[in-house]
Amino acid sequence: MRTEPQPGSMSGSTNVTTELKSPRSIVWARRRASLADFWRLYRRQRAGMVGLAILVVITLLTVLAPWYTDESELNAANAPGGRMESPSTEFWFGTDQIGRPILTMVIWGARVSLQVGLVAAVLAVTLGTVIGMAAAHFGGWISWALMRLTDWFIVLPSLVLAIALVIALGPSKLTIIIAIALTSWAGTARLVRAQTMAIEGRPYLERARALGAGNWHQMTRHVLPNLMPLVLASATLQVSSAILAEASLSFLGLGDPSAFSWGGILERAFDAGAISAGAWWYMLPPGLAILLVVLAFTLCGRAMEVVLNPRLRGNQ
Amino acid sequence: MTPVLEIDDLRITYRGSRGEVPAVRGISMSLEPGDTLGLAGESGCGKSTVAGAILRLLPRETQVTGRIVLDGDDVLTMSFGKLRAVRWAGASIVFQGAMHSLNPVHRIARQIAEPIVLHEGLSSDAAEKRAVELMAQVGLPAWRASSYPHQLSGGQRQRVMIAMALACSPQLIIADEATTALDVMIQAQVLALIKRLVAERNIALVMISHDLSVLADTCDRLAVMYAGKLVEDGPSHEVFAAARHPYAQALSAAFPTVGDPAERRNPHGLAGDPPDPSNLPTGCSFHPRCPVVRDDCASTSVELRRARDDWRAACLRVEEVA
Amino acid sequence: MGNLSTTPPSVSPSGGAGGGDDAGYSAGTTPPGGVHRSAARRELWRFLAGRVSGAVVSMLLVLLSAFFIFRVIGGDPVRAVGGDSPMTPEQRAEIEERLGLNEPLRVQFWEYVKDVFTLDWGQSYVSSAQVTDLMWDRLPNTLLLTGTALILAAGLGVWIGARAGWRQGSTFEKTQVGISLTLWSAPTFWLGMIVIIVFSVRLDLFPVNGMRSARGGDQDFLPDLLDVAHHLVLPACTMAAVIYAQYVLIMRSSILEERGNDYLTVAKAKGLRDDVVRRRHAVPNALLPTVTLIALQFGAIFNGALLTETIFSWPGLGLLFYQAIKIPDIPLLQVLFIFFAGTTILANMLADIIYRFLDPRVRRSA
Amino acid sequence: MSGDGTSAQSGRRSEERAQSSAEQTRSGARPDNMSDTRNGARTGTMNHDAKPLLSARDLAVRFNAPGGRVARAVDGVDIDLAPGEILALAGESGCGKTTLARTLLGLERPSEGTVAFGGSPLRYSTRALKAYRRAVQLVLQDPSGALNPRHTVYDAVAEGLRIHGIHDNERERVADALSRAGLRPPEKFFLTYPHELSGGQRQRVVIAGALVLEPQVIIADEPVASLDASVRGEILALLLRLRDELGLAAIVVTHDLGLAWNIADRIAVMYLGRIVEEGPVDRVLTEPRHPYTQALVSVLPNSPLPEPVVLTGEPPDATAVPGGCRFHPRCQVLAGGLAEQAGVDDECRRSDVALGTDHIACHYARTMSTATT
Amino acid sequence: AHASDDGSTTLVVGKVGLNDIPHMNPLDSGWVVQGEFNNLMYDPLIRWGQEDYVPAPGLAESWEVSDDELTWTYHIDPDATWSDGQPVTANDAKFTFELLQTNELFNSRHGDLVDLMTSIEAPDEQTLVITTEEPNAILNHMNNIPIMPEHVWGEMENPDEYTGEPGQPTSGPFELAEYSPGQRVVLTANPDYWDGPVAYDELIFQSYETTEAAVQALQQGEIDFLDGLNPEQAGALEQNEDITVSVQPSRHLENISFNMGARTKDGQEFGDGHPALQDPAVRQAIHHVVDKQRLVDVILDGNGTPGVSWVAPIFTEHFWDPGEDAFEVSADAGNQLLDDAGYTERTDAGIRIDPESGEPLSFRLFYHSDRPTYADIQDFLVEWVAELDIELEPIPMETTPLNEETDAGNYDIAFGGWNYGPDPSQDLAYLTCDRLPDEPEPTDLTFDFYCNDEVDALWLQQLQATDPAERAEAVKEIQRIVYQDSPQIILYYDHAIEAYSNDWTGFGMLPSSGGAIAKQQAAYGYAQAVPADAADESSGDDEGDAAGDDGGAGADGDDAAASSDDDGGSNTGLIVGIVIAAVVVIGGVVFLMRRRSTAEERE
Ligand SMILES: Nc1ncnc2c1ncn2[C@@H]1O[C@H](COP(=O)(O)OP(=O)(O)OP(=O)(O)O)[C@@H](O)[C@H]1O
Ligand SMILES: Nc1ncnc2c1ncn2[C@@H]1O[C@H](COP(=O)(O)OP(=O)(O)OP(=O)(O)O)[C@@H](O)[C@H]1O
Ligand SMILES: [Mg+2]
Ligand SMILES: [Mg+2]
Repeated sequence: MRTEPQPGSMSGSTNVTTELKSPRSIVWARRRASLADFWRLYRRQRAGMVGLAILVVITLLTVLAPWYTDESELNAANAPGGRMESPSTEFWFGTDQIGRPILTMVIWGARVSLQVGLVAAVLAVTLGTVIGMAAAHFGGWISWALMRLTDWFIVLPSLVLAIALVIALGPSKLTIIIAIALTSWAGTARLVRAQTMAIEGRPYLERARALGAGNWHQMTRHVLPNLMPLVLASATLQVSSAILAEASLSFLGLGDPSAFSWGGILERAFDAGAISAGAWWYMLPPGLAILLVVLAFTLCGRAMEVVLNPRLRGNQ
Repeated sequence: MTPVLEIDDLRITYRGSRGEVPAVRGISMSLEPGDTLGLAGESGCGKSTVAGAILRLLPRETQVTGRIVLDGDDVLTMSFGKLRAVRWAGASIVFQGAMHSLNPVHRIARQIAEPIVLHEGLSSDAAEKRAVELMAQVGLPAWRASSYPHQLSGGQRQRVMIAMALACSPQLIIADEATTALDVMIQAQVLALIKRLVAERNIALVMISHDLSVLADTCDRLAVMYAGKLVEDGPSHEVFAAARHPYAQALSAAFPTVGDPAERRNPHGLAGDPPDPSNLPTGCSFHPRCPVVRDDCASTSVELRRARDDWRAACLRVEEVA
Repeated sequence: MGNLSTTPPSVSPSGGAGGGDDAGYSAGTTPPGGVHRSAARRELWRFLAGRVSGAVVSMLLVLLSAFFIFRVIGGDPVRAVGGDSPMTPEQRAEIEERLGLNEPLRVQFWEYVKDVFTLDWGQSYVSSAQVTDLMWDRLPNTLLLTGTALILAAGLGVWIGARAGWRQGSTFEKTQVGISLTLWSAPTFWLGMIVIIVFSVRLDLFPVNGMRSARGGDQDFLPDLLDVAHHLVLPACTMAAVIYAQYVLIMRSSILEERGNDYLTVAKAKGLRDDVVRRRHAVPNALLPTVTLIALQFGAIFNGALLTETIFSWPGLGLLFYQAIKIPDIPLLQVLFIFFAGTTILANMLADIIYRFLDPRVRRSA
Repeated sequence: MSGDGTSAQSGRRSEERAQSSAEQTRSGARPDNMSDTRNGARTGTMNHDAKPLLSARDLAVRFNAPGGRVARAVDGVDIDLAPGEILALAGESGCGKTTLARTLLGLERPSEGTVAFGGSPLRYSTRALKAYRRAVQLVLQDPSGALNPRHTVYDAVAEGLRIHGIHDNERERVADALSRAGLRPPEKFFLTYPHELSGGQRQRVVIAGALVLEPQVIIADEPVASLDASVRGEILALLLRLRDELGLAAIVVTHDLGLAWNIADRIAVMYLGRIVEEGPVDRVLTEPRHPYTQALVSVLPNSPLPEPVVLTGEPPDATAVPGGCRFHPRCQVLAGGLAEQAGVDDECRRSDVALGTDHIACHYARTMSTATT
Repeated sequence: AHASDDGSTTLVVGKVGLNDIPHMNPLDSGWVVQGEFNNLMYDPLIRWGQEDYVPAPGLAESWEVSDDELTWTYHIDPDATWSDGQPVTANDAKFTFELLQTNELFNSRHGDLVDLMTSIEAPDEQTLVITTEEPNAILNHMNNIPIMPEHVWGEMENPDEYTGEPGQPTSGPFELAEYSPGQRVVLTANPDYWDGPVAYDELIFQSYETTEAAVQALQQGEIDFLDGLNPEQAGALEQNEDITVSVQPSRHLENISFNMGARTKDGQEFGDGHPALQDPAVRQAIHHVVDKQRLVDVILDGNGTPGVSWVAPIFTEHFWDPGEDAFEVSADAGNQLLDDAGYTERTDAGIRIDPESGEPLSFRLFYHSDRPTYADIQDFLVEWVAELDIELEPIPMETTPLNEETDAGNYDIAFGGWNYGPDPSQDLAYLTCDRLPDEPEPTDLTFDFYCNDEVDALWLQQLQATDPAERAEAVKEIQRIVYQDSPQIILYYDHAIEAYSNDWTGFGMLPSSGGAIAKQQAAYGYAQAVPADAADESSGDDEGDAAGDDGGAGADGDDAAASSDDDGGSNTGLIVGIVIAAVVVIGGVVFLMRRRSTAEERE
C-alpha cells in the first residue's frame, strides 16, 4: 500500500508561502493542510462518509446517554415495564423478561461494546505495530522468531484461543479486552512488517543512513510517520473485529455479566427464550446495533485505505 | 499508396479524479507501409496516449475526438467486433515494460500463440508451432517456448514481445518505449532486431521514446511532442542535428555525442519545469521555458508550420531559425 | 462468526489480508533457466525444508501452549467427572488421582510430552472414551458442514468477487460489496438465530438444529442422506454467508490489484473479448494469491464452525470443543486445539508449497 | 546463460555515420544560456599525483544470493579519487556499480579490502561512520524516493544537520545549501513538500541536503537516470559548478557514457564486479582499449568508433563469474580470433586479469601495448 | 404418537445437559440425568411412593424392622425378573450391596447407606436380612439404590469400568439400546417387564445444547417432551395447541447464604467472612427485607412459591409452613432489629457499623456469572438491603472459582441453588456440626459452616426415628430453627415447567398431587406415558401399576390432533429448497447465456 500523498492530487496546496515562519509553525501548517487534504479525499468516499455519519451519531447517542435515558431502569428492581412487552410508544423496542426497556439496554450496551472494541483494537494494533516493526527492522533470529510467533497467532483459530484465555482469566471487561487483543494483533504485525520493509527499502531511508542517522532516528522520523496512516486504517478495521469478537464471547456466556454489552443482551435474549417467545424486539436491536457499528467502522477503515492507496480508488 | 495509419486532429482528454486532463491536443500524422516514425518528447507529453488511442485501449470514459484511420477504417467509430478484429491483426503494440506486459503465469509460446488462435483460427498446437517459428526469427531458441516470463532476461522478454507483435503479420507496429528499460548492449541488440524485421516485412513502425538519439538512429522520420502537441516533425537526422523548434533543440542537446569536444564538460539542459497538462500556459505552451521567447509567444497559439517540404515545426520563429 | 480477528475485510490483499510478502513475487533478475537447474533444485529443497521446519516449530509451539492454556483454565474437572451431587474430600482425592491432577505440574507436563509423542492422547474426563475416538467420531460431521460451506462460499465468493473487481464502480460491484460487508459485519451467531427464526420457526422449512431427525432411527442410505441434507441447509448457509463475504472481498481486491497490470492491456490489445481477458488472464493470476489468503483464513473457518455448530447443535468438532470447554475436559480440549491448530498450520504449509509449484512467478528471495 | 548465439548481429550501420560531422556543428545553434559557469578555459583537474582523498584497495563485496549461491558483486577493485575530481563509474546493469558506491560510503561492509578516506582506513564503529558521513555524501538516483514525502524541503535539508547535532544557524545553513543547489530564493521552497516539485527540483533538494553538511566528496548513483531528458543537463551542470566553486570531488555512477563525457574527468569501466579500464574520459571514450569498453562505445549513436560491436548474450551474472578473464565468454576480440593471433587466447580463457598500472585489465590489450612500445 | 414404518411407537425426550454425563454406569452416577436413566432400567428394592414420597414396594414387596430397630428384613417380589428372564433374587441385592461396600469407586457414592450394614444375608431367594449397629431411618427407603444382576455383574472383572452396554439385562421397564455420548440415549421397552410393560416401544433422549433449541424441536414435532423451560418458553408453547405445558412444584430452590464464620470442628477459624454476619440479628434483618413473593412474581413470572427452608413443599410429610412465624416483609422491622442489636453508628456514607469489629456493614455478594437470573435478583437484593443501611457489593464469578471461594470460607454472601432430595437426613446433614472440616481446608460438605447443637440433636433424632411421624416432627423443628436463625435465606421454590406433545398423555408426576415429570427419583414420569391414540382406544382397559394414570398429567380431553404432518412439513422444506436451488441454477445459466451473447459487443 502506498501511503505517500499523491503528486498532483494535492494540487490544492501548491501555492507556496514566501512568508517566513518558524519551522515548527511550518510543520503545523503543513500538518493541517495534509489533514485537510485527507479530509477532502475522504469526503469523496460516499460509503466512508456514511460510516462516519453512523459513528458520529452512535457516539453522540452513547456519550449523551445519561442525559436522555435513565440508567436505573436497567436495575431489575426499578424496571419500569411489564414482562416481555412488545414495542409500544412507551417502550420503543419493548421490554425484557424483567421489564427493562430494550432501548435503554441497547443504548447503554453501546458503551461497553464500543469501549471493549476500541481499547482492544488500540492494544492489538499497538502490539502488532511494535512487533511488526521490530521483526522488519532487526532481522536475524529475532525477526525469525517474531515472525514465527506472528504466523502462529494468525494461523490459530482465534476464537478458540480467546475463549480459553477468557475462561482462564475469568470473565470481565478487562480480560475480554486482553483476550481479544492477544488474539488479534498478529494481522497488524504482519501488515506492519511488510510495510516497514517496504519503507526501509525506500531510498530516503538509504539517504538518512548515508547522512549518518541511527536506528532511532530512522524509526521515529521516517518509518513510524509513514506507517501511521496504515496503522490507523488497520486499527479502524480492527475495531470492528474486536466488537464482533466481544459479541461472540459474550454470547457464549463469557461476557462481563454485570454489564449490558450487545452480545450480552443477545445472550440474555437467547437464555430468556426470546426465539420461542417470538420476541423479535429483544434480538433485532442489539444484533442490528452490532451490525451497524461494525459496518460503520469497516466502511470508515476501507475508505481510509482507499484514500491512502489510490490504486483502489478506481475511476470515479 | 494508401497510408496504413492516418491520424487527423486527434484530441484526447482524460477524465479522472483530477478533473479533465487534455493529454493530446490536436495531432495529425500519416504513415505509409514501410515508414518508420519516431515519436519523442518528455514524460507526460502524451506519447503513450496516442499509442493507446490507435487501438482504442484508453479508459472508457476518456474523450477522444478526431479521426484515426487504420487501414481504411476509423478506429474511433468502428463496432467493437470489428475493432477486435483490427487489434493485433491490423496493428500491434510492443509495450514498455516487458516484465509487466507478459502474463507471468502463462508459458510464452502460449502467449505468442494466443492472438494467432484468435485471429487466424488456428488450433492452439498449430499456433504454438508458429509461435516457435516467430521466436526463432527474433533469435530465441525453440526450447524457450515452454519457459515462463520470469525465466527470461529483460532483453529476451522484449524479444518475446516483438515476436508476439509480429504474430498476426500486422501492417503497423507501435513500439512504446520498447528499449528504455534495457541495458545499453541489449538495447542495441533489440534495436537492430526491430530495424531488420521492419525492413524485411515492409511494416510501418511508430517508435516511441524519450531518447532522441535512439530514434534518430532507428527511424526515418522524427516527431517531437510537447504538452500534447507535435512541435516538430521531419527527417530524423536533420531534426536531431538541427531542430527548428527550441524544445526539440534542447531535447537533442540533452543527448551528447561522445567524442564531440563541444559537449565535453558542457552539459546542456532546459530550465524550468515540464508543463502540467491540466493547467497549460497560454499561447505557445512552451513559452515559459523557451530560451528564444518573443512577446507574442504568450498570446499566439502556434500550430505546425511548414519549414520545408518534409519538415514542419510549431514555432513562431520557424522561418527565422531556418 | 468467522470474524474474530480474521483480518478485517481489507481491500488490499498485499497488506490487508496478510501474506503480503509471502504471496508477492519479485521481479528481480533471475537466472535464465537451464544452467542453474541444480541450483534451482537446491533452492527448492531449501524452500521446502524452510516451510516444513517452520510448520514443525509452529506445531511444537502449539503442543506446548495446548498444555499450559488448558491447564490454567479455571474449571473444575473433578466436579465435571463427579456429577452434581456434593463430594467428600476422599471422593475428590480419588477422582483427582484418577485424572492425574494431583501430580505436580512438572510431572504432568512430562507425562503430557511423553503421551504426545507416543500418540497417547488420553481419555476424556467425561466419557472415558479415548479423546481421539471422540474426535474422529465428530470429524466427518465437521468436514461435511465446513466443506459444504467452504465450497459454497469459495465457489460463489470467488466468482462474484472476480466480477465485482473487474467491473469496479458498477452497480453490480457496489451491491455485491455492500452485501458482503453487511454479511461480514453481522455476528455469525446472530445470523444463525435470525435464520432459525425465519426459516425454521416461522416458515417451518428446515429443522431447527441437529444433524439427523431425533426419531429417525436407523434409516436407509437415501432417506438418511436426505435427512442430513435437510438439516445441513441452514447451518451451511449461515457459515457460508460469512466466509463468502470474505472471499468476495478478497477476490475483488486481488482482481483490483491485478487490473492495473500491463499484460491485461496487452491481452485486450490482442483483440480478446473482455470476459476472456478476465477469465484467462485476470482471474487465474488473482486466484493464486487468493488461495493463499484462503488457506490463511483456515483458522477463521474453525471460528465460524465453532459458533455455527453451537447455534445449530451440529454434532461436529466445534460443538465438541464448546461442550468440552464448559466442563472443562482438558484432554479433549488439548486434542481438539492441537487438531485445529495443526490442520491450519498444515493447510498453510501445503498452500505455500502448492502455491510455489503452481505459480511460476514465485521466486523466493532470501 | 542463454546459449542463443543467433542473437542479433547488428546489421550494417547505414550511411548515417557519414553525417556525424555535420551534427557536430549543431552546438552553434544551441542556446547557450548556462555557459556562464563553465568557461571552456578550465581543463581537467584530474591529478594523479595528488594524494587521493578517497581510495579503495582490493575491495570485494559478496552477497548471499538465493539458493546458497554467492554473488560477487564487487570483486577486487582498486580505486582512487583525488580532491576536486569527478570520476565516472560506468558499466552494464548488475556489474556492481551501486554496490561499490555504497561500500565507499560505508553503507556496505566490504568482505575484503579497505576503504580509506584522507589516507586513514575507514572504521565501522557507529561513531566513526557518523563522522565519515559528514565528509562523504550520497545522491541517489530517484529523487522522488529519496525524499520522505512527509517532510518539507526544509526538514529534508536540515535532517543532516539535526542528525549531526548542528543546531546553530540551521536556517541560514539550509537556505545557503538550497541556493547553492540552484533553488532560489530558498525561502520559497522551505514549506514545500517534495511532491509539489518537479523532478529536477527534487534532485536539487537532495543535493542541497548533501551540501548542507559541507562534504568533501559526493557519491552520486545515477543522479539523472530518472529525470526527464530536458532537465538532465541542468543537474549535471550543477555538479560541475559545485566542483568549481567548492572543490567538491564526486563519483558519478552511470551507465550512460554520454553523461561521463559531459562532466567526468576520469572514467572507470566496470565489468562483473571489476574495473576493466580506467583513465581520463577523453582518452577512454575516444580510444577505448579494453574490448568491453570498445563494445560499449561502439554501440553509442554517433559513436566515435567506426564499427558497432553488439555483444551477444545477456548481462553477466555476479553469482557465476566465469573463470579466466571474466569477459572472455563475450569477448569479441577472442571470438574474432584476434586474441589467438596475439597468442593470448589461452591466457584469456585461463587466467584472471586485474587492473594493472596500465589501467586496463585485458591480456590482449596488454600484449598489444607491450608489443607497440 | 409417532408410529414409524414398522408400527412401533417412540417417545422422544429432549435433554439439555446430556453431554454432561460421562457414562451409563448405574452404580457410579453423580448426575441427575444419570439417575433418570438408572430408574428407567434398574428397579430399587424400595421406590419413592408416587402419591406422597412415602416409601413404596419396588423389587421388595414388603419389609420390616425388628423391635430393636437394628435388623431389617426385605421380601423380594417373586414376580420380579430380569429382562433376560432370570428371576430377581435376594442374592442379587446382597451382591449389589456387597459390591458397593467393597468397590472403592462405588463406595464413595453409596457409602452412607452400605457402610451402615454390618451384615447382609440372603437366607433364601426371596429374603434379604440386613443388620446395623445403630437404628437408621435410611433403611426404610434404601435411598433408591439400583440392584444389579449378579449373574452378569458377578462375571465382570472391573464393574467400575462399565460404561453402559446395549442389551444388558435390566429389572426396570427399559433396556439400553444405544448410547452415543453427548448425542443420544435410546432405551427400548422391556416387553416382559415384571411390573407391567410400558405403553410404547422406544424411549429416546435426544441431546440439545440449549433449551431454546429443544423448544424449537418440540414445536416442530421433533421431540415429544421437554423439561427445564423458562416462563417465556412456557408462554410461547402454551400458544401451540398441539402442546401441553405442565407447571408443577419441584424440589428445586434458590437461596442466598451467609458466611457463618468458617471454622474447623475444634473452632479454628479461617476464611475472610464478615464477622457481623455471625450475628443472627443482621441475618434476620436482611431476611425481613427480602420480598420473596416479589421475586417469584418478577423473576419467575409467578411460577414458584416463596421460600422457607430446605425442604421443598412437595414433600408434604416433611415441609414446615411458617404461617404466623414468617418474617414480615418490612424494612422497619429489620431496622428495629439492627438498632436493638446495637448497630446504630453509621459511616459518613450512612452505612451501619458493626460495633464489635468496627467494620461497616458492607458485604460482598458473590453470584454466578453464567446465571442471568442471579444478576437480576442481585439488583433487588442490593436495593432492599440498602433500606437497612447495609451495603451489598455484587461480584460476578465463574462457577468454579465461586465454589472454590465459598468452600474456603472466603465470602460474605453467596448465591446457591439446591435440589432437595426426598431423604431429609442426607440434605439436612449439611447443617450439622459434624460437617465442619477437621482441618482449616475448603469443604463443600457444609451449608456455610452452620453449627447448632439443637439442630444436631434433632437431626440425630430424625435419623434414628423409624416411625415416620416422629421423624417428620424432628424434621420440621429443624426447619423452624434454621428459618429463624437464617444462615441462609431460601428465596423461592421454582416450579418445574415442562411441556409435551399432545400425541402423548399420562406422564407420571411425582408426587402425583402435583410434581415434576422429569428428573424424578423414580421411573413414573416417562414410564407412565401413553400415546394419545392408544390412550383413547384403551381408556376403559385395565392399566398396569406402572402405567396407572393416577398421576397422569395428560389432559384426557386433548385430542391428538397433531398427526405426523410435520414430516410433511420438513419434506416441503426440502422440496422448496430444491426448487429454490434449481431456480438459482437455471437463473444463473440464463444470465450467463445472455451475457455471452452481449459480450461480443461489450468493451
Ligand atoms: N488514465 C489516465 N487518467 C488521467 N490522466 C492520465 C491517464 N493516463 C495518462 N494521463 C495523463 O496524460 C498525460 C499523458 O500521459 P502519457 O502516458 O501519454 O505520457 P507519455 O508521453 O507516454 O509519458 P512517459 O514518457 O512518461 O511514458 C500525462 O499528464 C498523464 O498524467
Ligand atoms: N543485497 C544484495 N543481496 C544479494 N545480491 C545483491 C545485493 N545487492 C546487489 N546484489 C547483486 O550484486 C550485483 C551487483 O549489483 P549492483 O546493484 O551493485 O549493480 P549495478 O551495477 O548498480 O546495477 P544497475 O545498473 O542495475 O544499478 C548484482 O548481481 C546484484 O544482483
Ligand atoms: Mg508512456
Ligand atoms: Mg545501480
